Amino acid sequence: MNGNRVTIRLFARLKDIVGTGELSREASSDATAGTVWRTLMNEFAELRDYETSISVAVNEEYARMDAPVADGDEVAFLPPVSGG
Amino acid sequence: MNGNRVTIRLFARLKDIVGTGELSREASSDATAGTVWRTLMNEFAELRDYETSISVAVNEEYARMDAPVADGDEVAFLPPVSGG
Amino acid sequence: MSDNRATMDTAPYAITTDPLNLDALITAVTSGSPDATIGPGGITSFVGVVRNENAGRRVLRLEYEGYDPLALRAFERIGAETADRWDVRIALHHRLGTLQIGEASVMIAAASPHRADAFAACRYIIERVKQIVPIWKHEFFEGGDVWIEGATADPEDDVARQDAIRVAGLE
Amino acid sequence: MSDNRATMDTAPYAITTDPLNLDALITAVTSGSPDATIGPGGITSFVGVVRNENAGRRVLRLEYEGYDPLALRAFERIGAETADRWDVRIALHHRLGTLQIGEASVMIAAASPHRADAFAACRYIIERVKQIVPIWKHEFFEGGDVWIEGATADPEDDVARQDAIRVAGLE
Repeated sequence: MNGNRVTIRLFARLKDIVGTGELSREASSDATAGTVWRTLMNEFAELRDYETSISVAVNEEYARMDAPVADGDEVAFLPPVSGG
Repeated sequence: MNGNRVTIRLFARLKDIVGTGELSREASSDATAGTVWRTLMNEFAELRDYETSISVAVNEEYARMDAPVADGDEVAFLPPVSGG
Repeated sequence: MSDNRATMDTAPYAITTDPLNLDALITAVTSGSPDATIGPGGITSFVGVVRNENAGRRVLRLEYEGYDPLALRAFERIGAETADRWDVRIALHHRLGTLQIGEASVMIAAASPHRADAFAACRYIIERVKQIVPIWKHEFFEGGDVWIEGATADPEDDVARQDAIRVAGLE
Repeated sequence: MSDNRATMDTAPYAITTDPLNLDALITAVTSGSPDATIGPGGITSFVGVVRNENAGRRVLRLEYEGYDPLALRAFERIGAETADRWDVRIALHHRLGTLQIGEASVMIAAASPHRADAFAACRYIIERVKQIVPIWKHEFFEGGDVWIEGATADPEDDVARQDAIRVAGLE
């Protein structure tokens, strides 16, 4: 099969941990935002700090971790915010 | 005796009632702010509307109605305020 | 608000017939103070503008009159009350004379390391201005005119002061 | 605050690397709306500035990063929440990039016929910005740097929203 590919966006300390703010990964056809996140945590152990605090957006909309992701989607992982 | 004279300052509707914002009146040697006010009420009956709501300042400081007034003092009568 | 004649009076307290300028107040509460170990983190402001409606009347303009020297002392008193309670620097400017709809009659700014203090102080100040500052508005509306009379101007009235503290709330 | 390069973006919501301009926000909440039967009587504003101290650290500068499209949607969400509760027009601008001590990172303005609404809305908005907008500050202090992490960015978290309503208080 041709694997689906998703674009992953990372911010703040997540970006420092992974070394880039944007990367591309394959995702299975039944992948969810959570699947993508767990794959990334396996690759970058320091991300485990965010296991309970991470938020996710799919295609620039807030989403839940069980939201499905499709080929070409942008999946953004957001650490706790500190604007203002 | 040479009567003491005080300068009376009036504001807002008090000024309209009396027809001027500043006038001069004689005051007895034992006069208080209250004496001056009652003299004025006798002269301008409409001022009685303010009998319970009037505030007074002597020489640009808030004062009580029983504050003594001396020759040359400025006695200001202040209706309820509405700044802001 | 964007009147080109706006003055730049950066005094903390001012009473003027000139148009008010919010930048001047913000400068007043943020500039200088090199000895401050913790600088401001939040600045709140309040601008009171002449509204086109009051008590069902269509307002045309307001004419503000004040007893200037006593009003400035009332400003200083409000400033002292505020400093007793919150960690803020404040500025308070009031305009007198004829004001058209939408023009600013009063401006307040409060700067603090803590935003809660800045909000509470700003709210407290406008309540106190309306309670104790000897300034009066003469309202010209469609069909007539009236002197507006609000609060009895007794700065020692602790009930009024406690009410302002309550409205400032939260702290 | 008096940066000459200040832009004049009178949009209600903005995210920009340019210096912010409070006059632009005040214009945004007061201009136009000829159909308003009751114009504004009070305008509140909040300006957040980079403080020289945080948690005992001497701060040198902040670098703000944001997820712009989602942050703008969060602004719109906050605007809708505010309009549901108070009779206000609001503006909300946030700056990104490198900010020096004393520079403004966020500005909020709220105009209402009633000052209580303007104060409550302004306070609510800054609380919500800190709760749900995907913007992060990278703090550079004497001796190191750290990403500041505050609230989990869940706009559906009703506990957080109720907390902001409580802090806005008074209503």
